[in-house]
Amino acid sequence: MVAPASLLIALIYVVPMIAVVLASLTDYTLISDYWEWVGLDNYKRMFGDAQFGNALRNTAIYAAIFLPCAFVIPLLLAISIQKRKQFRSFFEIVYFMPVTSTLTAMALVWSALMDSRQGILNEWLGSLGLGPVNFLGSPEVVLVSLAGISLWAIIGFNMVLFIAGLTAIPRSLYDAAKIDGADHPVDEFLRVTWPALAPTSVFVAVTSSITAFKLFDTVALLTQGQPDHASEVFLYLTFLEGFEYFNMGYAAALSVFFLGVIFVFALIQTLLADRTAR
Amino acid sequence: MARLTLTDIKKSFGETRVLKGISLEVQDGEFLSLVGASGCGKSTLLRIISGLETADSGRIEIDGKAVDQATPKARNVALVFQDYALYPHMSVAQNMAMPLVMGRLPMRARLPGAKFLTPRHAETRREIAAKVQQVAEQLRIAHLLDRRPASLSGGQRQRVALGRALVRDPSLFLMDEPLSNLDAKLRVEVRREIVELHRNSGLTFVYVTHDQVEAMTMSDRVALLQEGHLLQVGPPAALYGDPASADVARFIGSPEVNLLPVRAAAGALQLAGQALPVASGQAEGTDLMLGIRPEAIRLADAGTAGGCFGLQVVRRAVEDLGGELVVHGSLAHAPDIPLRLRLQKAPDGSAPIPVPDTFAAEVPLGAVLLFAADGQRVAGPAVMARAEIPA
Amino acid sequence: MARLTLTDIKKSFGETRVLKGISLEVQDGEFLSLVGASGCGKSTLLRIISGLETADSGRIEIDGKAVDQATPKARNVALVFQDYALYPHMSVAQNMAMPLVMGRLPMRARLPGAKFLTPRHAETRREIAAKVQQVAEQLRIAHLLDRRPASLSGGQRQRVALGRALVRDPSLFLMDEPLSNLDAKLRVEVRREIVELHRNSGLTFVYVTHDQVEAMTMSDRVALLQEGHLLQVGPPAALYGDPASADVARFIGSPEVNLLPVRAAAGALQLAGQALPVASGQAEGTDLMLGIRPEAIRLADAGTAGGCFGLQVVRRAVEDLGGELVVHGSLAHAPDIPLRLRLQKAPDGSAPIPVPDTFAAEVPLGAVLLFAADGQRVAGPAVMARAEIPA
Amino acid sequence: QTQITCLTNAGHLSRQHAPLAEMFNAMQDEIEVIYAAPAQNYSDTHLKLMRGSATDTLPDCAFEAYNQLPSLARAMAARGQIADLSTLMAQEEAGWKEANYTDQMLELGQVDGVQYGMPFNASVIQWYVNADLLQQVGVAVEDFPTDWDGVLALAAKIDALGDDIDGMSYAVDQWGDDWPFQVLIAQQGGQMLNDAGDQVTFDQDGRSVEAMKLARRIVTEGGYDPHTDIDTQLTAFTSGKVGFYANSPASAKLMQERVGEGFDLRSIKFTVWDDANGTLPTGGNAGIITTQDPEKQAAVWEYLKFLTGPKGQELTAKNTGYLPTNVMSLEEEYLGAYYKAEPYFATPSSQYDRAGAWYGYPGTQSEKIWRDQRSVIRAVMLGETAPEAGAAELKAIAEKLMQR
Amino acid sequence: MSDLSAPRPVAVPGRISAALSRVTPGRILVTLVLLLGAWLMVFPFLWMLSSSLKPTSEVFDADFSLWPQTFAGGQNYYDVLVAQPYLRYLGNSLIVCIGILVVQLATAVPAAYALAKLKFTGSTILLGTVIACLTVPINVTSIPIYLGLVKAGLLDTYFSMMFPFFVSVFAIFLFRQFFRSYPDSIIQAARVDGFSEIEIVLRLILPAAVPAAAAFSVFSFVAHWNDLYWPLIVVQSQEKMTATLSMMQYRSTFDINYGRTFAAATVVTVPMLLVFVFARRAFVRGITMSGVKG
Ligand SMILES: Nc1ncnc2c1ncn2[C@@H]1O[C@H](COP(=O)(O)OP(=O)(O)OP(=O)(O)O)[C@@H](O)[C@H]1O
Ligand SMILES: Nc1ncnc2c1ncn2[C@@H]1O[C@H](COP(=O)(O)OP(=O)(O)OP(=O)(O)O)[C@@H](O)[C@H]1O
Ligand SMILES: [Mg+2]
Ligand SMILES: [Mg+2]
Repeated sequence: MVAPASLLIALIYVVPMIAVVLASLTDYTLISDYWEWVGLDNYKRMFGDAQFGNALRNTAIYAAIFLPCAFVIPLLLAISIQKRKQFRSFFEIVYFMPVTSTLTAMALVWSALMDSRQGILNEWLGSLGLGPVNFLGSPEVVLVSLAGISLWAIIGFNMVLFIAGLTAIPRSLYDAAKIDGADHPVDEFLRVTWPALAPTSVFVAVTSSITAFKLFDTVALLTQGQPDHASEVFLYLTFLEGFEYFNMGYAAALSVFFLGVIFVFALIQTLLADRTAR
Repeated sequence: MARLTLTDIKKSFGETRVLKGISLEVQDGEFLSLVGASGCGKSTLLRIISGLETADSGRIEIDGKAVDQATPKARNVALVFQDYALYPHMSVAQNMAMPLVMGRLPMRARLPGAKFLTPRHAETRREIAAKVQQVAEQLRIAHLLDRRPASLSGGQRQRVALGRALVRDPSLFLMDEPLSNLDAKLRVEVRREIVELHRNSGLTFVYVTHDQVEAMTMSDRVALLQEGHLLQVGPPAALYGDPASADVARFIGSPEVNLLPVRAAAGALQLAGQALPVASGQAEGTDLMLGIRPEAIRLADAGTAGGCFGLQVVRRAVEDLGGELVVHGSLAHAPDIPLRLRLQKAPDGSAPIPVPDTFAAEVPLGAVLLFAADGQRVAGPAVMARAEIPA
Repeated sequence: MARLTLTDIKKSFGETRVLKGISLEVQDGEFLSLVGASGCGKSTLLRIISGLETADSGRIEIDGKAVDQATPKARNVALVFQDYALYPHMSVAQNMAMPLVMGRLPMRARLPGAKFLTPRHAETRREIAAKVQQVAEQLRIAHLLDRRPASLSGGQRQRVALGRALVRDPSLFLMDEPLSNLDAKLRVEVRREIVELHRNSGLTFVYVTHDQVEAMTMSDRVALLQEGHLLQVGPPAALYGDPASADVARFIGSPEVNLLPVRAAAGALQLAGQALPVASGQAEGTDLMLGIRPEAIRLADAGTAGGCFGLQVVRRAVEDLGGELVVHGSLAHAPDIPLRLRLQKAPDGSAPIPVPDTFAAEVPLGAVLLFAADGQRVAGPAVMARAEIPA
Repeated sequence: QTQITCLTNAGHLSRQHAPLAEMFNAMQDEIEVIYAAPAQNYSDTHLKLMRGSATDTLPDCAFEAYNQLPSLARAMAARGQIADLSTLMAQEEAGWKEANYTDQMLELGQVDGVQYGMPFNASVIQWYVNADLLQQVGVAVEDFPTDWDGVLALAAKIDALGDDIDGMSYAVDQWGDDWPFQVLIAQQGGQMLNDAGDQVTFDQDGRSVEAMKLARRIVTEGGYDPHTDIDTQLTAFTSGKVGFYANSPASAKLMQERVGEGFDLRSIKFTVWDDANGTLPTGGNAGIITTQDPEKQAAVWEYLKFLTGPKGQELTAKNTGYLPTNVMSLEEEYLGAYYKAEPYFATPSSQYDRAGAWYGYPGTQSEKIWRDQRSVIRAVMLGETAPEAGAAELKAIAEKLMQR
Repeated sequence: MSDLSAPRPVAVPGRISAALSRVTPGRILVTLVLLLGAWLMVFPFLWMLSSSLKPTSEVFDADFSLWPQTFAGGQNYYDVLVAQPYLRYLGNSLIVCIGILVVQLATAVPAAYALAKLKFTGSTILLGTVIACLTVPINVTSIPIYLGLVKAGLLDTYFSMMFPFFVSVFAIFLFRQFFRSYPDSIIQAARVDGFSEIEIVLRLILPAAVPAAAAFSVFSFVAHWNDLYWPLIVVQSQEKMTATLSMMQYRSTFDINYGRTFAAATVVTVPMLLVFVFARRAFVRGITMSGVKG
């Protein structure tokens, strides 16, 4: 039953990853057919590279902004929408819409909306007496802005997953909770919803953190790492090294290191959550 | 302490009209059993009383206060669910402690991790744990307290569900077949626990059961539900001995009452050609039903005794229940009219089974019930002859 | 058609040793009831037989072929689950049809939408539908065929679970408390359906129940499971009348058997100072238990009859079961020794209740059972006096 | 009929390519030009070609940016995948080359002295001017200052017009490549590298220090705000909030469209410090032949000749605003009349002589050098780093990474 | 008339007061917040739609208006829909997305079931691998996969456009999580009823996971519909261009036709919205888990 999937995983992930790991031990460039083994040089070089530290920090900051929101907002949305009789489908459609959007086009839209001078977002903030916010031009704000765009695009999906998880909770548990006196929303949530939602939560948490660490498209389309490396996240750095500077070996080493870190992170998350959910 | 008053409760699920107007008053401290055929709406009624379901129309009052709009919590009822509804992610102890935790600890102390932050409530927590332990011991599940429901047997789960109700101090106990998955021995024990709880607490109980013995022995009154109506509400003995209709007679008592088709004649009843010396008081020619409990029929070894009438019976099958026998037979002169007899074995265990396939039986005149063709009870001599049963 | 042989089946869940070596042979076409206290491992045993669980050790053979490694499908057993396990998204009809669909239609025809693509199987489909309809009518759920399980009452769900097994044509029927949620009347009817199915099909049944009446009336043999061992396997009457141990006697029969602590004396037994004229054949001074079934005790209105011994009883409580009474009392001269009596009411419904609080009762000598202090049955006069019961 | 597939740096349905290919296909029927699926931008094209080169899955012809041409051409030449165009040129009739191309222009397509590319698009930076704002401070477009001091003073005046008005925009610190930085060196008459191309020379005669000082003055005097992202600056200009704005003439058409009726949009020659020796780096791309099949090579050559011929360049210039690479196209019958009628589009032709080289560093790390240098320039513009220190850092970065 | 309205006088006030009692300040606040969020969600779409109807000069006007002053929608949409073989691109996108989705579901569902409900040797390793692969972005493996496809001579084929996505570890992980809470008891009943394991998945578990499966399907469909990264690598010829890739045709570094780009983006997005709106019913069609006790 797992054979087809395992075979494809091997072909699509494992073999290429092995190739990447091997490449990380070379100085391959794609430009020249000549290459040689360099051992762990690429890895050593990493720790002397200021951009490496910068990208790590940016990624961590971005994840710290993105992750909680990507989890909590959809959860709250799912809970408040799921119970609703009126407008339920309206809200579901509207919040899911961004998932269907084409990022290539949306990047143009967002760059227009986030225009720090003529942009509509600032116009709105202005009418509230706030702002203006320098969305994409300020090193302090740019990661928040990027997180906002990613959230916009992912909230609907996580929300639908949570709704699916909520639907699967047996009604009888809520009945029992009501009889037991747990009819305060907080109690209901903590005692029934949250534990019963555990598998979904694990999924959302794990995939959202991986998504956070894998941020690439918005940066490539919108800021290219600007201003001044402030939005240069890890995967973008890898892309620059590999496909702009053609330091394939070094890029491979960066990837291997980084994937290792995320993997450990994700695995711990999953196993811990699995254990507590049992 | 609560008096429960239901007035004209109606409930439909889509097309299915389940409850068609139930009015019922349960006195403070009373133990009322609710019985009825499978699917007749017993669970639905309990759910309406507890506030989990809203009736389509009608009023529910607890202690004279209308609670139709009140939440289950406000009604403060304990409910044992027929399908248990245990929290799968909690241990047995946590499952049982839930109502107490919710009732006794303030919100702050209920938050996760609050255990360590609110030492003031340690005392309450200890009390809760002690109470859970005590009830678990009563129900013989103390050794399971750390388990999750998934690893319990059917009967164990049912006891956890019951325990979750018993730890509480509600105004009203609602129990939906709480003993159905227990073995006979355990059932007797737990039954006794419940009766004792009822006696000691003085609380009001509404108890759904399909076990005749439970209904008869535990309750102050029994309410029989059928096709959305309450057929009869009264003390167990009255339902058994003085049923208001053939339906009631048929439902209460096992094996089922014998209902023989008879026709009123002058001072007698015609049973498939045989004249029985029972005065029905009905117009001649009226079709009636003669109800005879299986245990009211005895073997007539030496001719029919006085005050009795005789029947010739063909034996078809015999069930041995250990202490007694159930004989399935039919009338000798009308083989399509079945007859059930319950015969006590001799104390030494020897069976009083008549050796011939056809044998004579007799029925005391005072033991018969008379019903009209539509099932309504007909006041007849049978009623007159009944004695009150001391309890 | 299948003979089932279990050899030394053992099963533990973690620390809990549930089955400690079960060996059992069920004959082809036999109806075996499995009884035992809640949580004793009945369901586990059924699950092992069906192949859903693997035993830690031991062999299972069906018709002499070892099936330990076979899948449930290969074993071709029908299993009624104690917790129903209905398919929540399928209608009742689909739930019931599933085993047939799986068994009779080839893979191609089972694919969604295949209905219209494989007209060749229309005939089979019709047969399946007819079979489902027929079983549903037997179980009185024909009007529910289009419903989903969520909208069924507890008893209705149980009948669907039962129906799903009954539509099949398996080699072995395994039923786990299939009637526990049904009302008495329906239960009698469905019981009869099952017995008839057993008789007509000639198949082998293993039937878990905690209902004494079911176990006694339906089965060819009863197996009593306790603490991981089979205590006794035999015909129902034998378990009742000829129990191998005090545990068996205690478990079978309701109300429970009276077990009085006695000591062997010369040609008699000492019961709390009173000498009973029962020859135990045991060494003098041996502690024994005297088992008396509640229905073996009768009121001694006019002095103790011959072949009986008398007891003075204090009445404590009376339960009215309609046709009979259960009197809870204790020995007059030893108030800490309880005594249960089951008294048949007079056929006219009047209760034979002794008016004084203390009354005389008698027990036929032939009706007593004798057990050693460790619970083992002691061959004594009581056994000698037993008569075989014709069925 | 020969079919050739071309890969462009821009969408083939853009104004740059679509009309030309259509015309070429229509005017003869030996050759059919089709375009490959598009790449995203210059660097994506470069990447695609590199990948294609490594795996031998190249198209028949391609268009590659001047600054990236060296690394691509060297890699492909080593694998024998790129054609030397001089042999094909030699087969043309005598005088053809001279009639069409200046040496200066042809040099843009040469790497290590070999003619690998035919310059197709060329652009030198120019000012886009909001004549309305200029008028508000009393300056006519014709009087636009020709020296940096004047330019900065003018910017300061415009900047003072209002809070939401900026004087100028010259986003040297945000550009994706070092084209505008090279402008700052070249307009002083400097060279980025020595003639051998293996030594940094942009710091000679203090040019890089001057460049950094100028960059800082653009902020302090010109009112330019490095905190504003580049898209915001463009929009600010096209909505009339910026006095003048530096960009490629390739955007001329787009600018016009974006401004619409908003204000009086003009274009002006870029300010050059050293009027005599100052040059401006030429952006744009060259067509290269990436097939080895002689028949296809010939077909591509035909197409390239057409593209870089007078008609092709006339269309290109008119459609986009690019500087024509073909001298003949400046003649009256092609663009001459048009330029007189449309001064807004004529600015490139007035800078024809300034078109200088756009250097790429030796080795493979040009982009990386730029990304690091950009941070330094930003720090200088923000005043965080002194121009002198900044200039030194620029050199250090370049020298460090050039080696590899 | 009076017959019809007879029962109402009783029912209506009850319902109204019941409805009114549900309107609390908290609920109003929640609704307002939801509406505000909804506005933020749709606004970029409105902006895009509105821009697709505008000439370039209007797109970036500071005073944004939903309806264009000069209507250029006709030209923009004509260029996208008629002036190029848009249907062909649409078809390519459909082929690729459906192909990917079908294979993904076919491989992920059984694997997820096995991971969630079966004990088999290597299950922990497989789960670990799945999670590990989850962390691998296509950017990292693109070169080796590309080289493999070149070796196999499959560049510029539908297969090459789909291949890297044939197995979705995301889907495996998602379905595993959803399958885990399915009651074991029902699965066992199915085994006794003679279901094969694959039928258990198809007939029992998948219906229960329909909301999640539908969400994933839309997600996968949308992701590959909108994917630009991989098509840019493997698509060589115009015949194989996807709808999203076709948006790149009229863009260059210094020149971009905004109206047309947004019109194209709108046209590319609309099918996705339709897919979603139709799949939405499945999102919410959960089933009540009421087949088992306890
Ligand atoms: N998965 C499990 N993990 C641990 N213990 C289990 C598990 N399943 C069952 N048990 C234990 O095994 C024992 C036997 O369970 P089983 O379900 O067979 O009992 P049973 O005889 O069917 O009881 P009942 O009549 O209450 O249904 C019980 O004590 C139960 O707690
Ligand atoms: N959600 C529902 N939708 C439709 N019909 C329902 C629903 N819930 C219950 N019913 C029907 O209502 C009737 C009463 O159900 P209820 O559960 O109250 O029966 P019950 O008396 O408790 O039966 P049992 O003794 O079998 O548990 C049944 O016929 C059942 O099929
Ligand atoms: Mg019920
Ligand atoms: Mg069990």
